Amino acid sequence: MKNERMIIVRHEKLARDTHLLMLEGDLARDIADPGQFVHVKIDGFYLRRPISIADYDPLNDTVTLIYKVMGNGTKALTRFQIGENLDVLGPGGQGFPTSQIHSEHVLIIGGGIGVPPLYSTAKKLKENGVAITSILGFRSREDAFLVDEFRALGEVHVTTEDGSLGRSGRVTDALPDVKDNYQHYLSCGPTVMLKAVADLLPDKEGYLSMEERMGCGIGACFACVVESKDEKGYKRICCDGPVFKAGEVVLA
Amino acid sequence: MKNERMIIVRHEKLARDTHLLMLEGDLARDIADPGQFVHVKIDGFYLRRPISIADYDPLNDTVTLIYKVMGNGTKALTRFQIGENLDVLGPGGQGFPTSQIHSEHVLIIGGGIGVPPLYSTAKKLKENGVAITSILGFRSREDAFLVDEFRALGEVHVTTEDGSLGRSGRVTDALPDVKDNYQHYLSCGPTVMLKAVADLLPDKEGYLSMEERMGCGIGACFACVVESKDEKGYKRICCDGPVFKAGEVVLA
Amino acid sequence: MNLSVNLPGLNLKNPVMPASGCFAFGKEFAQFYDLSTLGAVIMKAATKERRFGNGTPRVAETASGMLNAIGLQNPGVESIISDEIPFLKNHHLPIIANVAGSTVEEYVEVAEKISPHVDAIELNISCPNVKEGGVQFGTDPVLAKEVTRHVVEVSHVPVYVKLSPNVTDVVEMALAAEDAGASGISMINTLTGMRIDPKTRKPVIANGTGGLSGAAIKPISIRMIHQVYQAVSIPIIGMGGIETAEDVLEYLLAGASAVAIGSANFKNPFICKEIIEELPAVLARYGFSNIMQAIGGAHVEKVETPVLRS
Amino acid sequence: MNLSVNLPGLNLKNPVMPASGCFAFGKEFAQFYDLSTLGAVIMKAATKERRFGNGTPRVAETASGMLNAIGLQNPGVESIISDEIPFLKNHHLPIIANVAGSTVEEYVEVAEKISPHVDAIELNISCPNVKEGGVQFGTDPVLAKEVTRHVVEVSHVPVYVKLSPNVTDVVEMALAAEDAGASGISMINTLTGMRIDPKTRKPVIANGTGGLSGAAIKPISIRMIHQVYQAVSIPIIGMGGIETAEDVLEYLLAGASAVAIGSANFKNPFICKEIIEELPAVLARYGFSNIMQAIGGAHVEKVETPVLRS
Ligand SMILES: Cc1cc2nc3c(=O)[nH]c(=O)nc-3n(C[C@H](O)[C@H](O)[C@H](O)COP(=O)(O)OP(=O)(O)OC[C@H]3O[C@@H](n4cnc5c(N)ncnc54)[C@H](O)[C@@H]3O)c2cc1C
Ligand SMILES: Cc1cc2nc3c(=O)[nH]c(=O)nc-3n(C[C@H](O)[C@H](O)[C@H](O)COP(=O)(O)OP(=O)(O)OC[C@H]3O[C@@H](n4cnc5c(N)ncnc54)[C@H](O)[C@@H]3O)c2cc1C
Ligand SMILES: Cc1cc2nc3c(=O)[nH]c(=O)nc-3n(C[C@H](O)[C@H](O)[C@H](O)COP(=O)(O)O)c2cc1C
Ligand SMILES: Cc1cc2nc3c(=O)[nH]c(=O)nc-3n(C[C@H](O)[C@H](O)[C@H](O)COP(=O)(O)O)c2cc1C
Ligand code: FES
Ligand code: FES
Repeated sequence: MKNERMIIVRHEKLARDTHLLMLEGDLARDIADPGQFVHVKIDGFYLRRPISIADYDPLNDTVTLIYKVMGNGTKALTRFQIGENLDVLGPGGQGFPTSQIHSEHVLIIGGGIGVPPLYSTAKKLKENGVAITSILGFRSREDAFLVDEFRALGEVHVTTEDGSLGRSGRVTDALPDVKDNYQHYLSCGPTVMLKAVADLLPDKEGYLSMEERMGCGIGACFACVVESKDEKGYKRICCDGPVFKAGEVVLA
Repeated sequence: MKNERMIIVRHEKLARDTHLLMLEGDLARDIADPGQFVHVKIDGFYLRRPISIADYDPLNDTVTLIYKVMGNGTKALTRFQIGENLDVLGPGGQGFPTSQIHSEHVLIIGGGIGVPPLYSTAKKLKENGVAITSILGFRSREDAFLVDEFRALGEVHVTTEDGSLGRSGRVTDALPDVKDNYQHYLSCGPTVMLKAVADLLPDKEGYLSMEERMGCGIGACFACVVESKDEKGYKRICCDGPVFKAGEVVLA
Repeated sequence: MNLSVNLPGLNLKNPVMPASGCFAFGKEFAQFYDLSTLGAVIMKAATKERRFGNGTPRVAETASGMLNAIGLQNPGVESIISDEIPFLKNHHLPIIANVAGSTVEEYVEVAEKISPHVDAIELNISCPNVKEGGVQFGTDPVLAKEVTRHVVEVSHVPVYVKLSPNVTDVVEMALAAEDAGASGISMINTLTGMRIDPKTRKPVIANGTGGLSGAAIKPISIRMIHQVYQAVSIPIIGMGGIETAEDVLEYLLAGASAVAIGSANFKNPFICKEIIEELPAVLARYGFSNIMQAIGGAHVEKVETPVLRS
Repeated sequence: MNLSVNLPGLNLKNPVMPASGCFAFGKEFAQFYDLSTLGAVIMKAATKERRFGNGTPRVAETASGMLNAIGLQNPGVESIISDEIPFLKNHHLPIIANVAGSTVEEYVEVAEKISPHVDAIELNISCPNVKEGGVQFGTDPVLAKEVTRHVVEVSHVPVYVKLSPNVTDVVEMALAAEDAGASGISMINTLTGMRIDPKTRKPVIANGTGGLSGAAIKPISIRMIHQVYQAVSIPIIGMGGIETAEDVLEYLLAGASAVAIGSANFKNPFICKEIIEELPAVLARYGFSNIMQAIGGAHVEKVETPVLRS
C-alpha cells in the first residue's frame, strides 16, 4: 500500500451527482485486483473517504474513480481541478479474485454507486474469456451511468426505481429476466441489496463487495468489522474485504 | 462595515516573509481613514485575521494589505492566487484622523509590520500639505520594505536591529537624529515600542496604533480591550481603536 | 413553515438566538441586519458591579474552535438596565439576561434587579473564566440547587439554568436545577482548555485557561443534551458549535427546543439571520412539516426505511 | 539531538508512541515503516476473553476530530500474548499493554497474565464505549484507587493509569492513581460525544455515544495535563489531538514526559515516524538543546524578552 499525492488528469460529470475522477500515480501499479479501493484525504475533513477503483491502467499509471456526492466530503471533492493533486492511500483491501473465478458466464449485479468497482472486474473477466451478463440498478434515468460500457461487455438489464429507464423496480426484480446459465455472481451495492441478492441465489457462488464507515482503512482500528462465520468471528471490510465470498460474512 | 468576497488583483513578495496583497471590492469605498483594518477569513482557520489597510483607492475599488508570515494563518494566505477571492469583513475601527491633524510637520514611527498602515496615512497627510519625516525600524535589511515609498514623501531614517541597513538599533535610537520641528507623531508597532516612543515624546501630541488578539473584530466580544484612563476604564482595540491618542490608553 | 416555539416566558418566532457573550448587547450586530429577525437575544453576562475582566490575550484559536477568557467584563447590572436594554427593547424581541456572580447574594441581587426588564433569565453558573466563584456553583449539584432556588424566588421571569460541561454527570446538575424550580436548562457553556505558545513557553491566554467553544465541542454538547432530555421535563436551549441550519436540526433532534449561536458570529456576523432563513428548507428536506416534530426526534424509535443507495 | 526519556519501565529513545486502539498490534503499520523507529508502542486494549465489540457504524466524523465506539474488540489476553506480542518483540522497542476490564477481578487477571510479557501496563479505566463497567472506575476516585492498587500488586511491570477527561476534577483522579501506587499517568482518553444523522434521526454511531478524539480535544488535554503536572510527582504520558511536532512540544511544555498519537495515524499512516524525525529541529527552533528542558517548561517562570515584531 502507498500513500501518494496523485495528479488529477480527468474530472467530469457522468450522471446526476456522479463524477468520474482519473488520477495519475505509481499507486496504479500496485493494484492486484479490481474491487480494491483507495482512501482519499480531502482538505478540511478529518477522516479519509473510501472510494472503489472503477478502472485502472498500470501501463499509464492511472486509476479511475467514480463517486457520487453523498455529503460534504464528496461535495468538496467536486471542486478539485485537473492538474491539482490528492492525497491517496491505497490500494486497499481484497478485490474480486478474477484470476480464481473459473467460470464460463458471470452475472454482475450492481446497485447505484456500487456499479463502478464491477466495471473493471467485468472487463478483466471478459479479457479472460468469461461471458458477462449485467444487472444495473439506479434510482432514476438521470442517475444511470456506465450502461453503454457494460453493454460493450455483454447483455445488460437496467432497473430504475421510478421506471424511467429499463425495468421499474430493483435489481432483484430483474433476476427472473436473466437466463440461468451463469456459474458465479458478483455484486456490489447497499447491504440490504446484497442480502436480497444472496438470499435469492443460494445455489450460486457469489462475491459481494461491502461498505462500512471506516477509520484507518488499513485494518488497525476495527471500525469496519462485519460478523463472519469463521472461528475468529469477524472480518474487517477494509483489509479482509471489501469483497467477500457470499456466505462468508453475516449480512445483517 | 461590509462582509464581502474581495477579488485578489495583486499578490507579491515585498521582503522576507512579507507580502503585498491587493484586493478589489466595494468595501474600498467605505474606508474613512487610513489606519483602519480589515478582518480576513482564511479557509481552515477558526478566527479571522486582522490586517491593517496599507493603502486604498476608492476610485478603483482597491484595498492594499501588507502582511508578514507569522504563523499558520498568514502562511496559508500566501498560497492564494490572483483571481481567487477572500472573505473580508471591514473596514473596521478608527484610523488615524488625518483631517484633524492640523500640523505642519508630522513624525512617522513604524516598527516592522507596523509600517504598512502608516503609509497611506503619510500619503494622505502629505496631500493635505503636511511635511513628513519617518523613522522605519526593521530587524534586518531583508525585512525592510516601503522605504523608497516613504522617501518619496519626505526624510526617512531607517534602523535595523543588526545594523544591516541604516542605523543599528531600534526606532527610538533614531529619535535623536530627527530635527525637533514636528508637532505630531504617529506610530505603529509592537506595544513595547509604542510605550518606549510615547515615554520619550511626552510633550508631543501622538497617535498610536495598537494590536491585540481579536475574536469578533467588531466590538462585541471584548477580547481586545486595553485599559483606558477615562471613566469607562477600557477601550476595545477593534472598534474604539486600533488608533488611540497617546495617553488615552495604558500601555502595559 | 411556522418556526415558532413557545417556552416559559419566551414566545419565540423562531428557535434561533445569539449566545451570551458573543453578541454583547446587540448594537454591533444591528449594523449588519435587523435584530427583530432573531428568535430572541441573550445578553452578555451581568454582574452586580462593573467588571474589567481578565488580562489580554483573552482569546486563542484552536482546531475548529477557540478559547476565551474574557472574565465577565461588563458595565454592571444597573448600567445594563439603563444603557443597554432600552436599545434592545426597540427591536421587539424577547430578551434574556445572563446573570453571573460570585456569591449567592450577588446572583440574587442581579436577578432581582434585572428580571423586571427582561423576558427570562439565563443563570450562568458555568463560567470557567473567573477565579472568585461562579465555577463551583456549576459543578456541585448542592450549590447549584441552592443558587437556583434563591434566584427563582426573587426573579419576576422564568429562570433557565446554564450548565457547565466540565462535570462528570451533567444529568445530576440538570436535575438539581429542575428540582430547584428552574423553568428550563441552557447548555452548554464552554469546556475548560488551554493552549501553550512554544515561543513564550506560556499559556497563550493571559488567564492561563480559557473556555473552549466552536464546532469542536458540538459532539459533546449533543451528547449531553441527549442525556438531559431523557431525564428532565423542562425545555432545553442548546448551544455549542452551531454553524449551519443542519446543526440546528441536530440540536432539535437531540432534544433542544431552541438554540443559541455563539462563536460562529465572529466568523460570519450574519450567521444567525442566515440560519433562520435556511431553517425552513432544511426542516422540509429532512421530512419535517413543522419544528415541533423535530424536537427530541432522536429519542422516538422510528421504523427504518432502507433505500437503495443510488 | 538526544530525544531519549527514561520513565519507569520504559527507556524511550524518543518520546513518541502510537496510542492504544489506533495502531492495533503494529502489523498494519509495519508495512509503512520500521516500527523500531518508535519510542514505544501501546497495544490495543486487552480483556480477559475475546470481545466482538459494538455494532457498526463504529466511527463518525466531527469537526477536527472523530467519534469512535469500537467497544474494546480484541482477541482476549491469551491470544494477544501468543499471537501478537511476539511480532512486536522482533522490533526491539518497549511494549505497553493497555489493560481493560469490567470488574476489578478482570483487570487483575489480565494484568497478571500480560505483565510478564511487556515493559509497562497502561491501565484503561476510561473507555467510554462499553456498557458493563470500565467507565465508573474512571470517574470515581475511590474505585480508581482500588483497581489501581490491585493491579499494581500483581503487575510485574510499572503501571500507568489512563485517565478519563469526562470528570469534574481530573486532579483528584490522578492523585487517587498516584496514591494507589501508579508509576505514571496516561491522559487523556476520549470525551464522550454524539452525532445525530438528520436523515435517519438517530445517532450516527450504533452505540449511541462514542469517544471524541483528534485535534478538537487538544486544548482540553493540555489543560488537564497542566493541572495534573502540578499535583503529582509521577510522569505523564500525554495524548489527544497530536498532529505535528509542535503539538508534541506543547504537550511537553504542559508537563508530559512522553506522548502518544492516536487518530492522526488514520489520516497519515506515517505520522509517528514523521513527527519523530521533525522533533529535533522543532525543539532547536524554540531554543531547546535537549528534550528534558521542555518537559514542564510552561510551569517555570521565565523572563520575558519582548522583541521588536519585525
Ligand atoms: C469499500 C468502499 C468503497 C466505496 N466505493 C465508492 C465508490 O466507488 N463510489 C462512491 O461514490 N462511493 C463509494 N463508497 C461510499 C463513499 O465512501 C461514501 O459515499 C463517502 O465516504 C461519503 O462521504 P461524504 O463526505 O460525501 O458523506 P458524509 O455523510 O458527510 O460523510 C461522513 C462520514 O461518513 C462516512 N460515510 C458516509 N457514507 C458512507 C458509506 N456509504 N460508506 C462508508 N463510509 C461512509 C464518510 O466517509 C465520512 O467519514 C465506498 C465505500 C466503501 C466502504
Ligand atoms: C489592528 C491590527 C492590525 C494588524 N495589521 C497587520 C498588518 O498590516 N500586517 C501584518 O502582517 N500583521 C498585522 N497584524 C497582525 C496580524 O493580525 C497577525 O500577525 C496575524 O493574525 C497572525 O496570524 P497567523 O495565523 O499567521 O499567526 P498565529 O500565531 O498562528 O495566529 C494564531 C492566532 O493569534 C492571532 N494573532 C497572532 N498574532 C497576532 C497579532 N500580532 N495581533 C493580533 N492577533 C494575532 C491570530 O489572529 C490568530 O487568531 C495586525 C493586528 C491587528 C490587531
Ligand atoms: C467570547 C465569548 C464570551 C462568552 N461569554 C459568556 C457569558 O458572558 N456568559 C455565558 O453564559 N456564556 C458565555 N459564553 C459561552 C457562550 O454563550 C456559549 O455557551 C459557548 O460559547 C458555546 O457556544 P458556541 O460554540 O456557539 O460558541 C461566551 C463565549 C465566548 C466565545
Ligand atoms: C478508534 C480508536 C480506538 C481506541 N481504542 C482505545 C483502547 O482500546 N484503549 C484505550 O485506552 N484508548 C483507546 N482509544 C483512545 C486513544 O488511545 C487516545 O487516548 C485518544 O484517541 C486521544 O488521542 P488522539 O486524539 O490522538 O486520538 C481509542 C481511540 C480511537 C480513535
Ligand atoms: S477501517 Fe480501520 S480496521 Fe477497517
Ligand atoms: S475583537 Fe471582539 S470586541 Fe474587539
